[in-house]
Formats: sequence, C-alpha cells, structure tokens
Amino acid sequence: MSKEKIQICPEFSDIMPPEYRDLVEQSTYGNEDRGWKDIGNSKELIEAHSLCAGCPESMAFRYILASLPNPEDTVMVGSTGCTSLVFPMVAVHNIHSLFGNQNAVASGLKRALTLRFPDRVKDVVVLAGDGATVDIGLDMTLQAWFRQEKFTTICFDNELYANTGGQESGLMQKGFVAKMAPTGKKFDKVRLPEIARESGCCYVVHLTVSKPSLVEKVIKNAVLLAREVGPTYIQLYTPCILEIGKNSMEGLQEMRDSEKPGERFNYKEYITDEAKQYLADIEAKKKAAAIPAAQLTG
Amino acid sequence: MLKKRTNIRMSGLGGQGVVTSAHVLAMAANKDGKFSISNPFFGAEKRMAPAESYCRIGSERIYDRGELVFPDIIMVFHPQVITLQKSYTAPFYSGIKRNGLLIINSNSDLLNDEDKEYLRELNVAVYTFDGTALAMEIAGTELASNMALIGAVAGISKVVTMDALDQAIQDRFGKKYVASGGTATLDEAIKKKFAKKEQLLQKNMSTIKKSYELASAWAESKNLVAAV
Amino acid sequence: MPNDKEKYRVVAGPEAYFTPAAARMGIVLPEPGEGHIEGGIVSEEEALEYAARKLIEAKNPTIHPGPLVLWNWNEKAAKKAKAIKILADAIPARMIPMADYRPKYPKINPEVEINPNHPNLTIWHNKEDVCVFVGVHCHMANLSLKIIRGGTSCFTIALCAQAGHEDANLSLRDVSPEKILRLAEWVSKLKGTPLAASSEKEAGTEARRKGEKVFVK
Amino acid sequence: MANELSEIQKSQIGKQNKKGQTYTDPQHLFFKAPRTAAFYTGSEVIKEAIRRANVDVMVAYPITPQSEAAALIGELYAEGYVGDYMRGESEFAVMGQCAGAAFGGARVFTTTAGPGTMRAMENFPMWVGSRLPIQMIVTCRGINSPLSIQPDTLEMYFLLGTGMLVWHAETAQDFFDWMLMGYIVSEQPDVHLPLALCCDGFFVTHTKDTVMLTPPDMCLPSYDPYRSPVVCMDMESPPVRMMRDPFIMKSNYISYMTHASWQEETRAATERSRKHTIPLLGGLIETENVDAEILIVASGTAVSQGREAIRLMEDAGLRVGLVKVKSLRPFPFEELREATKNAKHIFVPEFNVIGWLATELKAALPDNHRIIAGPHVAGGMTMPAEVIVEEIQKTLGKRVSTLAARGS
Repeated sequence: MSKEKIQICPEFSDIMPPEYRDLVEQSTYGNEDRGWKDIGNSKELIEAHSLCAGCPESMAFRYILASLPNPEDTVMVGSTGCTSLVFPMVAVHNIHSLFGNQNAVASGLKRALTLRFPDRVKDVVVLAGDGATVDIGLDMTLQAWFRQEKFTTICFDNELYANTGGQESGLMQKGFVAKMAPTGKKFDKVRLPEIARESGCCYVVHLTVSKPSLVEKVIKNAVLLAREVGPTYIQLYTPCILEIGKNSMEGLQEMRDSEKPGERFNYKEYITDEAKQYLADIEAKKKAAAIPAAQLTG
Repeated sequence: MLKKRTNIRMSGLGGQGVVTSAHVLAMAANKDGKFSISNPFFGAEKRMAPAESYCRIGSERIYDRGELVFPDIIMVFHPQVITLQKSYTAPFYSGIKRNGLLIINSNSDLLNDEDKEYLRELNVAVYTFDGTALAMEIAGTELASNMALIGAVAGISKVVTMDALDQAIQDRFGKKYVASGGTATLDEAIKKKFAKKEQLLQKNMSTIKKSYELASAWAESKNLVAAV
Repeated sequence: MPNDKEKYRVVAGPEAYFTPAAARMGIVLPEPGEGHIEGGIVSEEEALEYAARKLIEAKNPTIHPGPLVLWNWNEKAAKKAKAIKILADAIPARMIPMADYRPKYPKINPEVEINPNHPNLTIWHNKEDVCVFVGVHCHMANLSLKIIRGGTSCFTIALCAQAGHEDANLSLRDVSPEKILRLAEWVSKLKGTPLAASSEKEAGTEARRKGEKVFVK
Repeated sequence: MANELSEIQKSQIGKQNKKGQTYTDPQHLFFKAPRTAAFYTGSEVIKEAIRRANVDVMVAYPITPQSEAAALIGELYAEGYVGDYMRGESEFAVMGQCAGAAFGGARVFTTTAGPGTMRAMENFPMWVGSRLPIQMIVTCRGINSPLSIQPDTLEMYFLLGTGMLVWHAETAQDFFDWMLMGYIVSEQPDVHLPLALCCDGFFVTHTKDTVMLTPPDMCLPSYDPYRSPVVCMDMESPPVRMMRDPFIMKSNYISYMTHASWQEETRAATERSRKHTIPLLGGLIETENVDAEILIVASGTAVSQGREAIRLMEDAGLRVGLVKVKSLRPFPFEELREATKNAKHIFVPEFNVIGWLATELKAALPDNHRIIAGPHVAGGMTMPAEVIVEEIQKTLGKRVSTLAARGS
C-alpha cells in the first residue's frame, strides 16, 4: 500500500500509542534508499521481541527489515520456530501457517497477489529457520525453486532446532552432540546453497550477519532479482548462543570466527549471468539518474 | 414393452472398450427418452486387467450406484473373464437374476456342466458369439469388438433403438470427448486406424447393425424378445 | 449445540470460566435494519436508543476504535473516524484504541490500549462499565467480546460494519458513518443537550430541524 | 435475508468478465436462471460448476478418483476461466498453496481424495483457525491398507473434527448446485470458513447421469476479501503490523483463554452458516414420508441406495421413510429430532467400517435404541438395495432370503 495510506486518522492521533505515531512519522516506508544505516535514526519496522538477549537472529531481523526495497508492498511468510516469536512485532503483513510449509504458502500467496495486482510490484519474502527450510519443509523449498516461483527464501541457519530446545538438524555440523544426536551427528551439514543453485535459484548467498552493509546488499539483490529473474536463496548464520553455550555478548564474535577463510560460513555466492546482467542494468540506471545531481554539485 | 429397470453388467479386459460400451448404451437410452446411468469400476487402469462397467436403464429415475451385483444381463467381452476368472465377482455370472441374459464373446463354448446347470435353473438365456471375428470382418479391427457386443445386447433385449445408438456413437466418437488416460489413448489408436472420423463412425455403426440383426434373429428363434 | 429449549441471554459477565459462544447457544445475528440487545432481536432504532441510554448512564463509557477506523486508509474510514469522535464528545466517552491484534511483548499498557488477547486487563484497569467496539475485524472483535463477557461485568456494544456480533451485549450491523451519527443524535436527544455546533453539520441536526431528509439508507 | 453481497459485489452484477460471462446475482443464478439438461460424468459436472464459479486459483494433484476433475479444471484455466492453476507436489503442499492464495485474497478451489485428504490433514484446522474460505472437493475413497481406490467414506470422519463446513453430496446435481452455493455461504463475513464438499468417489465422479446446468455465460460475483473477519494479507489494509496467525500462547497470561475463544469463535461461525445454507440447499436435510415407522437416515450415495431399497420395500408392501443428511457440519440436530420423532426403527446405511453417521445420530437423537447402525460396507464394496432391504427385514423379524448371498 502507498505510504500515504499508512496514516492515522487525525481524530485518533492523540490517543494512538506512541509506537504507532512513530511508525507513521519516522519509519522509512517508501524511502528509495532505505537501508541498515537508518537503524537508530528512524523508526524500525520491528518492535520489542521476545528472543534471548543478544540473539543474532534479532540483529538479522533488524538488518533485513531495514533493507527490504519496498516494505509497504512486501508480504513475508515465516514458519514455526524462534522467528515466529518476532513476526508479530514486524510492521509488514506476514503469515505463519504450519511448520515447514512456508514455501508452499508463499507460492500460493505470490500467485494470488500477482493476479490481484497485475500492475503493481508485490514482493513476497520467506524467512524461516533451518529445520523448516531444510528438514521438514525441504520438499516444498525445492519444489518452489523448481517451479521458478518468483520470491526470496531466507534461511536463518542456527544449525539446530532452537525453539524446541536444541535438537539435531540437517544443517548441524557433523559430529556435534545435541539432543537427538546423543553420540554426535552422523552426517555432514546439508549443502543447501549448492542444492539451491542446482534447483534453479538465480542468486544464492551464504553468509553471517556480522556485516550489516553486506547483509543489506544481499537482501536487496535477492528481492529485486526475485521480482524479475527467478527464485533467490539467502542462508544466514544466526548462531543459537544458548545452545552452543555462549554468552549474550559473544554472538557477533562467533559469527566472525566462523566466516573466516576455510571456516564453514565463509562468504559464498552463486549468481547466474542473467541475474548479473539484471543487477548491472539497475546499477547503470542509478548512475544515469545520479549524473545531473553530480553536475549540479560540480 | 420396457421393464421398470434393466441392469447390465459388462465384464471384460482393460482396453476392450468396456467402459465406452456402457457409456454408449446409456447415452442411447438417454436419447430414447429413458432414464439411464453408466459407471465404470476398475482398479489401476491397465491393459488386459479385469475391467467392469455397468449400465442401468429404466422407466423411472435411477438412484442405484456402483458395482452391479444383481444384473439382468451380463456381457462377457473376453474369454479370459471366464477361463482366467478376470471378473470382479466370481463366478462371472454370480448375482444374475432369474430369466436373465448372458452374452459371451467367444468362438467356443466356455461353460462347464455346472455353470450350465446353474444358469438353466435360473432360466438364463445364453448367447455365445464371436464378436471379435465379426468386428475384424466388418470394421477390420478387433478394437470394434465392443460395438459387436453393443449390437448383440440391443438386438436381443431391444433395450435401446438403433437410431438412438447411431446418435450415441456420433456423440461419443464424433466430437471431443472427456475420457480417462487409457481410454483416451485407445480413442487415438482407433482414430488412427481409420483415416477419417466419418469412416470410424460408419464402421462402428455397421458392426453394431450386423451384430444387432444376428442377435435379433437368434432371440426370435428362442422367442426371447419378451423375456428381457 | 442448544439441547435445552430455554432461551440463552447474552448478559454482561462475569459469565463463566470459559464463555460459550453465543452462536452455539442458539443466538442468531440480526437481519438488515435490526439490532440485538442481549441476544434478542430488536429494531435498529430501538437498539440505537438503548445503546445511547447505556452510554449516558455509564460511569466510565469507553470507545475502542480498531484498525479499520484508526488508520486513514480510505474515505469511509476517514468519515467513520469523524463520526466516532462526534459520538465520543457527545457522551462524553473515553477512547482507548485497539491499534492492532498482536500478542504484545512484554505487556500491554492498559492505560492507553486494549488488546484482543487480554482485553479484560484494559476493561478492569479503567473500570469500564460500558464499552463500544468499532472498526475491529469481526474475528478479533468476537475473541475480545467473549473474553470480556467471560471475566468482566462490562456491558459491550458492537458497531459492526458487517453482520453484527452475538457475543456483544448489544450489536448493530451494517454500521456506516451515518449510523454512528444517528447514535450520537440519540445520545444528544436523551441528554437534552444538542451536539456541539461543529458536530451539528456532520450529524445533520440543523438540516433535520429544517425538515430535510438527511440519512439516506 | 441471508447471503448478502458486499457493495463491491453488488456493483459487479450485470457487468461482464474477460470471458464475456455476466456476473449474476447468486439468487437469480441458483433459482431463476434457465437450466439445460446434460448427460455428464461427475468430473465433467465439477468442471462446469467451476466454469461458473469465477475462481481465482486452483491447485491440483493427481489421486484417483479426483484426477479427472482436477485435470479438467486445467482445461478451464487454459481457456481463461480460472485465474491461475498449478500442480502442487503433494496434498500437504497443495493445501499450503491454497492457504497462501486465500491469505492473499483469492477465491480458491482444490480437490482431493482418500490418502490425499489424510496427508493434507494438518492443514484443515489451520485453514479453519485462519478463517480461509477455501472450497475443497473430497471424492472419498479407501484410506486403509490395503489400498483401495473405490468409495469409502471413512476420511469424512476425520474431517468432521477439523472445524470445516462439511457437506455430503448424493449426486452430480448436488455437486453442481452446492459448489456454487458453497462459495456464497463460506465467504459470508460471519462464516468465512473452508468448505469440504464430499461425495462417494467413483459413484459420483465416474457415473454418467443427467444434470441440469445453468447458462455457461453467467458466473458468480468475485470474492471480496475486504469484508473478511480477519486481515487480508496483501499489505493493502490496516494494521500493517499484522501476523496471521501469531502464537498467542507465547504472549501473556490468559492467552490460553484466547486460544479457547478463538476455537469457540470458529465453531460459532459454523453455527452462523446455518441461516445462509438453509435457504440455498433447501434445508440441511431432505425428508420423504417421515411419518413412517421405519426410516432410513443416510448421507451421500447411501441415500441413493436407500431410495432404491424404499422402492423394493414398497413393492413388498412396506412403507419406509427417508432422511437425506446434506450437511454434517453444521449438524442438523433440530431438523433430525423433528424428522425422526415418529420413527420406531431408524436404519443408517453407510459406506465405512465405523458407522460414523450412526454414532453422530446416537448422540443427537432421543431414544437412540431406535437407531440401527447398518447395513454398512467398506473398502469399495457396493451396497445393493437388496442388502438394505434384508437388514430391515431381519430387524422386523421377517427372515426373507434376498439375493445378497449370491452377490459375493
């Protein structure tokens, strides 16, 4: 919906709780160049949430919501897990239906929105944990990619089932001892980025959330490409500090350590030529638009 | 005169057009202004697997659904229905009503003494004829065997008129028709067999006509006309 | 499932540990042009008058506007907001919004908001004895109304834009801005004090005095 | 008056859609529009109903005996009568795709059967809790091992607890009318629930029968998502800070009361559907000669077999009445009590091994010793009218031998 529609009726402006007035007056709906830098000097699209103190997921959530290219026309789809404790606080329409069916729901949703708003861009973004994406929901994750459904899939990879208390998941490292893996996990971490590439995603990135500017760029690319080119997949390391025995302050360091060269979360990106070209064209347009301004200042 | 209800059970093998026959017969009855329904019963659609379909024709609205357990008429499309027990209910004639009719497509007598005794007790008339040979002779393909059987049942029971059959055949093979996978493939096969659709229609009809005449004559010789 | 023939009545609570849905007790919604009072079908006008009376007599009458009227997302919403303000001023009633439906973390502030997951907290905190729901999505309104009827003694009035609410003690249906203004009219009539001049134009009292037909339905 | 249209829908009446069909007032379409006879299979009839239903999204998946109908809707999509159409990867996924489309404000249609219904089961209470007015055709078939593709209504027993509206069609005609009427009922703002429109597999889907159809150039008005009792997830309506549907158990104390009230509200919506359903379906039940001492109470194909049995009994000089149960959710308590008040014996023929309709009746009717749970068949067996007759004769102590023994 247009930013103009996100307004409080004047009769009620004085009785609305402050958070909503701020949402209208200081949020970044409709700002072309919104990004992570807005955090701290604008109203974020996320309110107080109930994640553990210091949980990297909360960081990831804030960066992603700050980076969505047009939140006023974005609908998100989540799944069961820690993320579903945050979603009620998020100021874009979002759906939780069942554990693992997020990409099926997103497929139907995207088709309905395309049908109902043929002349408008309606972005659909899936955000779910690794259990939902890779274990119980893997079939629907892959099939949506096979069908070239035009939406972005984001996986918060904390390498286990956090909300249920730290059980083994497909994205868990081999050998890690966890609930339901009492003698250590017996098989390797599922290589979903490679599977995503082979399944038809035009843009796949595998990273941590230690660098907000990088997260912003990746999320923007993923959402823009999903509009025109095809499905995109982003896998973000959001360690469960609780289950790996870290303190609230140690989440960031854990991500930095695990993204070093040779470590399992070293930055990894797959992009098709078509996608490359599409992004290049967007850049070119931006530059072209920027030139007059430059001349003025020059 | 038409009975309140004539229930016809067709037992054959997948690929023989058993389902099609029931539909054609029911459509014909419908065109005659009678009440009729037809429905198939099959497992996974497979060639040469048992396939049954049922056609109910009557003078009042028909509610009865599903497998025809107590038929007035049983049509056997293939010897294997009897020799290899490829029927849903065994023996293949189980449930047949008193004074019923049994039509068997075979070039030889397949009934044993026990069968004959049982059928005689119920006064069931048995018409064994080589419908497949007739189909080869007239239509030039065994795929038209079901037409021969349709002609036979119409000829003996007069449960539908030739005019109605003609229209039904036009409907079934003349225009686009919704059929399940296996049937659709066979439709294609038989359409390929005949260069033109008209030719297919005409060959089907003449097979039905010929069989109708033969069966009528047989029925008269046994004075069965009123029996069913 | 209504097994016994005796007629169930939708009276103010506290009703039960777990309130049964009025619809499952045989209460049906009003038809167009009607309203219901405690589950009994009455004419719209009667319901309007009764609602006005309850609001005037209340110690702490409170209006709970929901998202559909709080947000200026279309013309109808804007009109309704105006009408609701006029109604609130006429009573006068306090307004506490139901800004959205999420389970709030860590807690709601019953001073300034009401939430469908525990609306009773706001009713209790503000000692509401009569409250009005308007502009709340029907499903969420019904949740709130059941919980309020279950645990509080507050008399609930639903001004519904759709088919109405059996779980309210009083409900009107197809509520338009005009209908809200008619309720304001009843309030001012019963109080014997005319609506504030500014409101009069909205409510069309002037026009009506001149004998013009104002509310075309 | 029930089944009102929204302003948006009213403004549509008389206009044409891109296929040149005229958006027609449902009351006119159902009760006044001219009808022409067609000799069709149930699957073809489902296609013809959808042609007139103005459906936005249909999600299909192959499973006998609904595959034919699901494929035929694909042809409608190719012709431009359906907005979008896709094959899902499993029934569980299909129902999720349907949910997504409904969350996004689309009119949604799907079909399933037997094991498919069971595989998808987790979705149905979710549809209900989320108030998604999806229409699902269930062409019942066996669900036990060993596999059977033939009619067996056991899966309906599981649907009865989901909170969906559950109707049981007897014939293809019921299907045609109820599919169109179903959308009008389940999209009412005070109902807004999914509808499971069930039939006994092959008996209806694969049977050619005469059906009276409305003109193909008339269709239902579009679904209006903005009078939904919940927020449409299209980011076009407030509040923008909105999740469908959050874990209220994780909010504050008393949230379990919210859970309970939420479920209570969905069941209340089922009750509200009565007033919209009764004028369209002509009541939740249909009765014939209920002053008779012997009644057959049935739903689906068992009704048809009951009708045939009643004819046979008449020929034998025995008068038997009939009650056809059209809607199981909502359940017609009052109607059934009234219809059965004179009956001394109530027979309940069923196509499932547990006899769920008899169980429901025993819980709903006074003097339930009158209820004889049978005859029933299962796994795809047919129920010949003769078998019902035999059951009745036995109970009356008249031991007459029927042909049943020879039907094996």
